[in-house]
Amino acid sequence: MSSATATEAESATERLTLVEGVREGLHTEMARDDRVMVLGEDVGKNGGVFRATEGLFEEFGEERVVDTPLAESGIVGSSIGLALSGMKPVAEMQFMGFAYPAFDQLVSHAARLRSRSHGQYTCPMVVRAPYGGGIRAPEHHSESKEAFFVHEPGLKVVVPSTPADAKGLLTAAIRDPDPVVFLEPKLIYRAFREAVPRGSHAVPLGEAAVRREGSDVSVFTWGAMTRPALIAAGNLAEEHGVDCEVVDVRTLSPLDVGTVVASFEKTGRAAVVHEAPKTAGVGAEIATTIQEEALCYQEAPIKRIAGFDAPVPLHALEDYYLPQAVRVQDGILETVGF
Amino acid sequence: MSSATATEAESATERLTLVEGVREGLHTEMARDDRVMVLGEDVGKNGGVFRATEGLFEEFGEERVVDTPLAESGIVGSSIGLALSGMKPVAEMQFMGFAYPAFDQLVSHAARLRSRSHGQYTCPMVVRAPYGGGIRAPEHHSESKEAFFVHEPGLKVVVPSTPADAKGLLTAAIRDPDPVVFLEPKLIYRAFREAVPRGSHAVPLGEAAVRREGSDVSVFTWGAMTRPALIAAGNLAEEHGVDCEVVDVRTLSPLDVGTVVASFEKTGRAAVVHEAPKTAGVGAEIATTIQEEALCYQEAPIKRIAGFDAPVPLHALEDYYLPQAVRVQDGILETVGF
Amino acid sequence: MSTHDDTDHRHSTGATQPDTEPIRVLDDDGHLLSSAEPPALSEAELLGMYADIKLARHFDQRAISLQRQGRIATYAPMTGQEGSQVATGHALDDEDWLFPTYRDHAAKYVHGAELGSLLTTLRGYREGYSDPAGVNLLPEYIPIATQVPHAMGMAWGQLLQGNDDTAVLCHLGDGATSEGDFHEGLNFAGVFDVPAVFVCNNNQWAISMPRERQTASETIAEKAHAYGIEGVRVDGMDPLAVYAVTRAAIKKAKAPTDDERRPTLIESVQYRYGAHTTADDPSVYRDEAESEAWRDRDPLDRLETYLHRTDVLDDEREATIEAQVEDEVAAAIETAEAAETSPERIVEHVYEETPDRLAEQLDELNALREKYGDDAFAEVLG
Amino acid sequence: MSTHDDTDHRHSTGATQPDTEPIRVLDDDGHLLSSAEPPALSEAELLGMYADIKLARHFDQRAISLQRQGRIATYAPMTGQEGSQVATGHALDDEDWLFPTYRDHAAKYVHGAELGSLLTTLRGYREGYSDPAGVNLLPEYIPIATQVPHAMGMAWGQLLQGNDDTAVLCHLGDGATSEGDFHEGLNFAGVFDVPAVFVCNNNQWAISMPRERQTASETIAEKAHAYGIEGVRVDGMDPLAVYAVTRAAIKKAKAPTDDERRPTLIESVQYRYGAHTTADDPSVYRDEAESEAWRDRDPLDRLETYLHRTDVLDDEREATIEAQVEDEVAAAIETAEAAETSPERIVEHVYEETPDRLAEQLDELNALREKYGDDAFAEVLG
Ligand SMILES: Cc1ncc(C[n+]2csc(CCOP(=O)(O)OP(=O)(O)O)c2C)c(N)n1
Ligand SMILES: Cc1ncc(C[n+]2csc(CCOP(=O)(O)OP(=O)(O)O)c2C)c(N)n1
Ligand SMILES: [Mg+2]
Ligand SMILES: [Mg+2]
Repeated sequence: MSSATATEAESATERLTLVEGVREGLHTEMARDDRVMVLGEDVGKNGGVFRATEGLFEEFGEERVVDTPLAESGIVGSSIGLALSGMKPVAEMQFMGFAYPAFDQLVSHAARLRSRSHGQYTCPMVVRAPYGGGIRAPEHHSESKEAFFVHEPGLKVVVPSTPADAKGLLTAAIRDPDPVVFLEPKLIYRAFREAVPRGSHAVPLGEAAVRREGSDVSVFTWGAMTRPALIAAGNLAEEHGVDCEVVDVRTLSPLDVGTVVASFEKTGRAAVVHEAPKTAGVGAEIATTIQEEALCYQEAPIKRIAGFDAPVPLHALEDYYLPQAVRVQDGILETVGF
Repeated sequence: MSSATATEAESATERLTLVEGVREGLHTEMARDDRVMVLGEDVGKNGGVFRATEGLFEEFGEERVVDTPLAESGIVGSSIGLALSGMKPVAEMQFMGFAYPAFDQLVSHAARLRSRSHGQYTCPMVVRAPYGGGIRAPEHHSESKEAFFVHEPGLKVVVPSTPADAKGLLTAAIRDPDPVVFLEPKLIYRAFREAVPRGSHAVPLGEAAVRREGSDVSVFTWGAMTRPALIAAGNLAEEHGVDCEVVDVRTLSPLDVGTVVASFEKTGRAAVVHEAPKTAGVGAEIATTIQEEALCYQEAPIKRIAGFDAPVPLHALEDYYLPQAVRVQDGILETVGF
Repeated sequence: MSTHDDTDHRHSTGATQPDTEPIRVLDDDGHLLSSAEPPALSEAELLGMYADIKLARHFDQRAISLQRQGRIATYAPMTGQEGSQVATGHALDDEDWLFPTYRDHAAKYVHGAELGSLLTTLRGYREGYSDPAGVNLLPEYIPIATQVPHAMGMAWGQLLQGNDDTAVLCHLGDGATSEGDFHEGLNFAGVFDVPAVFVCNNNQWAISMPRERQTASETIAEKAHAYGIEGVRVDGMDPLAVYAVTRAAIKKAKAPTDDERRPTLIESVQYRYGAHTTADDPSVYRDEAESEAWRDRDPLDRLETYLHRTDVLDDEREATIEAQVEDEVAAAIETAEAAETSPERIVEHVYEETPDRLAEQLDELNALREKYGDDAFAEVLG
Repeated sequence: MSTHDDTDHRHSTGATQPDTEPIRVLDDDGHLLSSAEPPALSEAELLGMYADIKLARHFDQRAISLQRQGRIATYAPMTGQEGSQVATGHALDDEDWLFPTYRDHAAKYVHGAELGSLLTTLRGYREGYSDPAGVNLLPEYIPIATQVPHAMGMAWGQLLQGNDDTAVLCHLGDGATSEGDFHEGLNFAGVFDVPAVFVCNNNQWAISMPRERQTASETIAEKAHAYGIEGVRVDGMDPLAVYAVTRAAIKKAKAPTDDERRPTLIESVQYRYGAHTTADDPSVYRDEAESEAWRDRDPLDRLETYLHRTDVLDDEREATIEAQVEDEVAAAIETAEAAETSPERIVEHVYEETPDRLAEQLDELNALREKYGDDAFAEVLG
């Protein structure tokens, strides 16, 4: 064992990418609770098309890391049955855009098993999916329709934006007594590393994180878009003396209304940044909530900086589709200059 | 022929219920264009579980009014193929809550055939579904998740609230070159009759209708909720001297931003009423659009009067779940009193 | 192109034909078939099955009339099908799990659900879902075929947790076989070889759609081959045959021999005598004469005849059972009509912990109830 | 319970076994099998098929290297499978419709797509979808199995419009057979008896999932029975056999005899030599030695041998074809690399008429491009 490794092993953290954080979250929980199992397409020997489940098959065996037939409704539907039986399934949808065949199982069943049975049965399960654009993937591979799941009561919806949160929120999701849709921003799967606590590490669901404090304008965002938001915030501070507060919403359902509203009450201005189409996206929910709760503080329209109301284009144009730092920056300036 | 019938036959209108308006729309378009066909579960001999397709099987035959196997993805998927082949399919989902198995076909394909093929192919089809609560139906039969479809670019989403609109908007939907999700408020399928033009009658998509002019507050709603909204408006005028403008949005996608914003600029206050869960519903989109376009006119928070963030309860409690006139009224008063 | 026409013929898999004759133990009149032996059931067990079928039939009549009187909501009748339901229920061990549809009232009852609870649910009270502890029974499924992957997953979970003594029985209709979830669930069941028995209650109709137009395959049982599992066809109006076939399938699911696979698809051939639900009028789409032939093979009549002929039943016992059945249903109706609910239920059990926003929505509602009274909520259309 | 164990055995439909041997015309070395006759193809047609397979193989190599150089995005190779693709393409009449997957480059080309367009799309330019008029070809399908109901509907539409001369060919993979849409589409095809041929390119793998774990049924062809349609298994690395079987299926689809049903499910047994896509590394999950046995039955080699032995092909003709193929692919690359696109494309063809809000979104983007320059849009992560 090299000395570097020895040091690392002793330290309380390790430097991981976001996708490694996911993997570590799975690993830690599987080691801790043998009811936790992983299932999906190519999650076993292949370790997942993004390597999120790498090594788990070898370590936990084919009964707990299961390659399934190619059928998303079957995956989510059988996970519901597994959850009923006492297991804690973590199902992977290979890409968020391929979760739609399982939509009925998610909204009609996973979300409602508890309420349908008047609390007799519960459905503790996680449905993970790589999500969002920006990696030059083929058609249908760049969806970010978190709003579909946020609109369904009974589901929780979580999007991590950092390696530590990927591990910590996934841990909390696995331990949660209710079904969680866990969307992983694949654009930043490997974009950077940060120190992630070793061993058990849970970050509570339902709490937004203020990534940058500021006083002039609040930027609400999540997932991969936290990056351009922070870049824009940096530029705006330097170039325009605008002090942005950047709030990583993290849990989209249930929404941390307290943190969102508190930030807005401080700044009186806001932008929401998301990749999904603007119309009827989660940005609308956040803006509406703010005007419901804090209209008296509002000094400018809340700006939505979002994907087009169009399908994500083929990869040659996707950088024009996604909110770029430049769009975020310009949008914030519009808000500030109102 | 009785004299009453003779008179009716001569007049330019006939008094129909909403579901009869739907049926008349189908009938007129099928008679006019033999590419129009109807397919779905129990739409043939049985005439549909709500009788919306009654008599069509007898008149147009089993090739144009087709009972399909029990498979919603198959119905929508084969309709896409039919549309590609030159037919104009009108597919019925027996209830909106049973459209979820077809969700992938709707959002990944119907919505995108035109854009995926760079305009080479189009998908002119209508997917009809009875929707909403209030009729004491069993579990899963009372869904009103229009927001799911509004968030998907490429789809149009239409909800009629009157018999004449049911016929007219359905006619326009059938003639539309793009896929339309046509949601029929079954609570008011037979609630009242009104004069509906005979023969060809199209009401353009994309245009909201002001059902009651008013100057104090705008109420935006659609479908079955137009009734409690109008009742509330009447009561408020009488009892509180509050003059409501009631706007029936009718086409939820694309939204008639012009009419919505113009109404708000006049009143400066608004409520949105819908049955669907409040969070991430279409109410959020309307409220956000208003604050984007007309913040300077805004005198009070836009009030959402909506379903609970919970599944629709079994029928014994559904009247507490749905926005009632009393809730609408109280909500409007809150807005006005802000 | 003459060659491959020949080749086609030789190699096409289109030629194989499954045996389509359903398994029977009793003939149409309730006489033991010479080719069959009755299943090994004690007199008490046979009488129990008989009493349950009697109860199911009586319950069905009462429920239909309660619906007509507006005392319960839409109801899906089961007359003609209750023999099969009761038999599958009796084939289960207590620890087995049952996944029922909206029509499987009798199967649920046999597996431990209380009649009063069933009726409470039909009144629209979620409180009806309160099965006694240890009753392994899901709420009835309305979205067609969606229970199939759940049942598969539940069975898989038993296997993974080493519960060799627990199997899963999943009911579905003939219409359900057209849904993607049927396919995906059965394919998973075959691949993971789970202890699940899928009983397709082929009652010849899916609302107005006759079985022949639901699928072009000759039988439903043969669909099992597409999943590498066993398919069996049974006379669904012969309770003894259904019992035998289901019991064998449950046993095989738990302890297959080396060359057996655990899952089975049972096609139970039966007929829906009545309407699809109380909201349906079958005279619009089917010739009621068709049902006559099926009524001649009525499961209750056949079992009754058999039990009389084998001296398990006599008129006195029959009368006692009849009286018990009526009492039990009457008591259940009383229980259900005494049940109460409250708008608070809307926000309960959505999550383990009710989110603030949802709690606030309830507060808003309660404030309005306080202010305007519950009468103001009576009718949406005012 | 001895009785129904017997009964089970007698009546169970589990006993039927389809013939699983795939149809072949050529042996592994490209010799005509004594039992077979070659399909009635002219020399020109045979040479055309050969040239197309050559082109497909060359295209595949070039596309893989273009991807490595970053000149196109993720690419799904087809080497080993192009014989079957080309053969099914040749089996179509011009008016027939083709529903391809992301791997069916060669089938598309044979049916009329331009190579330059295929590559333009792979560059991420929607402009690549501009097939010449009259080429009845859908854009490739990525969401697995979703094309199956579309193909069914397209075929149904032909029938409803009285187009007796038009059939539909739908490609899908072995993995696709697990999806609900496969089931629903094939069941509809059986019920409505439409002129559709479904070709399952069973290349033994769905990314890392081997065929045996995809489904417990012995063959894919036998799944056809569940839908009351014909299932055929063919050696997918024998282009002549695939041609013969597909051509017969297309003819039957258009003009079935009285006892035939129009739809066919063809299982074309083949092997994916390479990676699933250029983003995949098969050495992680499969033993590359496995492919050797398959490579011994290479479709190009076999056809080449056959054509040489029957004097349809000689070395000179081979060299000419080789040169033509290289020129054609090189020209296509040039065409694709000359293609241009523009951000305006994002909002085009979402609807026939672009909604105001979407038009405004484009205006906003264009204003930003004007203000900050296109370079500012180069990287989302700055
Ligand atoms: C996904 C879905 N689609 C449609 C319906 C409406 N529906 C309720 S019952 C029924 C027919 C079911 O037929 P079958 O499976 O044969 O069961 P049966 O009612 O005959 O017992 C239909 C279409 C539904 N409940 N779920
Ligand atoms: C609905 C859906 N789920 C998952 C995927 C991801 N995916 C792409 S290709 C593939 C495997 C397909 O296997 P098969 O059908 O055998 O076709 P092949 O790639 O072997 O040609 C998967 C899982 C997808 N594209 N669509
Ligand atoms: Mg049925
Ligand atoms: Mg494959």
